[in-house]
Amino acid sequence: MTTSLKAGPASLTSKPPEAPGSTLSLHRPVSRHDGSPGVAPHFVTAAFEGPLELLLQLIRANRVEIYNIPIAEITEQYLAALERMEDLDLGVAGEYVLIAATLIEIKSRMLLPQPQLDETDGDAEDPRAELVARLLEYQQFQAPVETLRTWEAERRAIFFREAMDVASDYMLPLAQGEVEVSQLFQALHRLLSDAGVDEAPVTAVTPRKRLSLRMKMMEVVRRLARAGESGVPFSSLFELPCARYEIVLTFLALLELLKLGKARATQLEIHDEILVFAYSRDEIAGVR
Amino acid sequence: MQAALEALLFVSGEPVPAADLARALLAEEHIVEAALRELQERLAEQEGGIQLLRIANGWQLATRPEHEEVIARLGAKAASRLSRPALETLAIIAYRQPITIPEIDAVRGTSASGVIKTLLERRLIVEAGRRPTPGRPALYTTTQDFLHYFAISDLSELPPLETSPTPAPVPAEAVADGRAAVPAED
Amino acid sequence: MQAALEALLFVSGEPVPAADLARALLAEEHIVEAALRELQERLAEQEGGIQLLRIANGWQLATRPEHEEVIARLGAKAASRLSRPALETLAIIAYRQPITIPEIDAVRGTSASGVIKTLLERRLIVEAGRRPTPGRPALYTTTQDFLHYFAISDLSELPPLETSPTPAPVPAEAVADGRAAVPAED
Repeated sequence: MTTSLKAGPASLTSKPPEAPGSTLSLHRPVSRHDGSPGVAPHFVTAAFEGPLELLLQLIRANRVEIYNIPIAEITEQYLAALERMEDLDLGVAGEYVLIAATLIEIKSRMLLPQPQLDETDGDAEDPRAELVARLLEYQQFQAPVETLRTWEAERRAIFFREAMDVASDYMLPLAQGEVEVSQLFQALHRLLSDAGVDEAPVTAVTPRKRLSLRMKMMEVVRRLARAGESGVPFSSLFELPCARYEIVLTFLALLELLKLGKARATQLEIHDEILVFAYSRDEIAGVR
Repeated sequence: MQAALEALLFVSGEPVPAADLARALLAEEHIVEAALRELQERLAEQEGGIQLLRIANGWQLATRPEHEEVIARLGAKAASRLSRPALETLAIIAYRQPITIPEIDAVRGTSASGVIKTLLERRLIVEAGRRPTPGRPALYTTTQDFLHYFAISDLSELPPLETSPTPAPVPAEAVADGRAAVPAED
Repeated sequence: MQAALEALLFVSGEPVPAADLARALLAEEHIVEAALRELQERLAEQEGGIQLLRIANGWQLATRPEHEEVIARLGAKAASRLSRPALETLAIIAYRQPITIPEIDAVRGTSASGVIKTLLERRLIVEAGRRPTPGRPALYTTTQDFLHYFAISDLSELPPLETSPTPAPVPAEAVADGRAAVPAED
């Protein structure tokens, strides 16, 4: 950005104040204090980040407390910064004018003789209080911004790798209706309702799911093998709560294992728990 | 277990929660957590090319920062840095989420809508419902990608805000001081 | 040099020729070759999760074979999630169906054909006729499985789009048609 400034007074008349409550106009001439430390061009840069940022920078540059803003001084510097933005043809957005109007209003209220102190009267408040509260609220995010900036820089120094494609070797379509499934279906229904899933999709989901079915089958076979003679209760094959997809996948894996004769299921009574057994430990390797 | 963990983390291109690793390893989560910490230490001591980070609610391998330059020379691309208004908006969302655009604007004193678009595109924030007030303004929250972008594990790592988050009423003494100071002005 | 090599190989997902590594390291190729062999030995002795392979005229880090099973178990979970491009493409199809690949590409600004293949394989979308325009491009719609995957009962449950970008919003009948086309799935 160029730092050369046009000479001569500029005015903000092209941007009328937008504050509806303000009776003050920005036509009010602003005395230029050339060389004043508060209006160096770098505040114009700061101003791009918003009117509150500009105000905070002016307050910092003047080494004054937010709680105790020398309002006349700051107002003057603020308006001068806005003028320079205009001079540089940067345009001054409405929100800057809004804060300018607020500043001017506060300044004029502070110049007025203080009304008689009356505790029932709202006028007892410092005219700057609201602006101070806003500045404080805004300011508290400045430290986190610096933290984020540091983290961003640190993070940019490290690199991650893309996921490797490990999902290529499973396509195991299940032919529909080849296995007698009615009892298992009931069990699945129970399971789905336990998982808080509506029952409708069960039939619709069964045909041909194939994602990572082989892996699920390996997992189930391994569990069955570990359980040995005692078998695995059907419902404990599912770790609830889990995604419907997991349930369906496990279910399909079991169906496929039954079909391939690598597992068998028994049930004594119609509503009893189904027990699932591995047919043989030697079969584990055969799944792949 | 450490070796298997390293292999698992190597193939996955995103942070993996310890629970997922435990499931893959058929091991208990606290054992996996301990092994992860050991692996993290081993890699740190070794000062090799990679490190193990706790990031975005999971664990992920990454290069060590001292290799940045070399990697950049190989042609790794990095996303552009966030502007200050973007960082500021992001900070406000991070601390106040879920939050609406008008609420963000009120804090910043300037319009955030352009910045919001950038943050949404970069998936650092998402829309998460709407406030049930007139106009039903959209609510925004930070994402997993936000955590990942700043390489932190969760939001609790953000530094505490220094002053109270709600617009603090100006302390009585300050107001009094302020008034006392008035005559000193021009 | 070994550490930097490890970092370089870590970030690149494909075999890297020694010459490229040498360029990134500003070192001579025979020195890099020697360092690569040392790294290879170190990784082998360490019996960690990864190994250094010399393949296709390049060098690449890979997991050691003994971890295959564990990785497969983790992969089972990862595979059940859709990648971001896949989700994006799916969202476009869901809201704009029936839609052709060129139309999807136009919205995303990048080629969707690889992603389309994945979505077809996972039966989240199906081909449903062709557009009667030159080239007769295939039209895609979402399926029943799509609804299940997202646990919604019909397309009307998709959250409404906020703005209406260039392609006109799908008229209700078109959506209905799209749904009607689903039973065509084998």
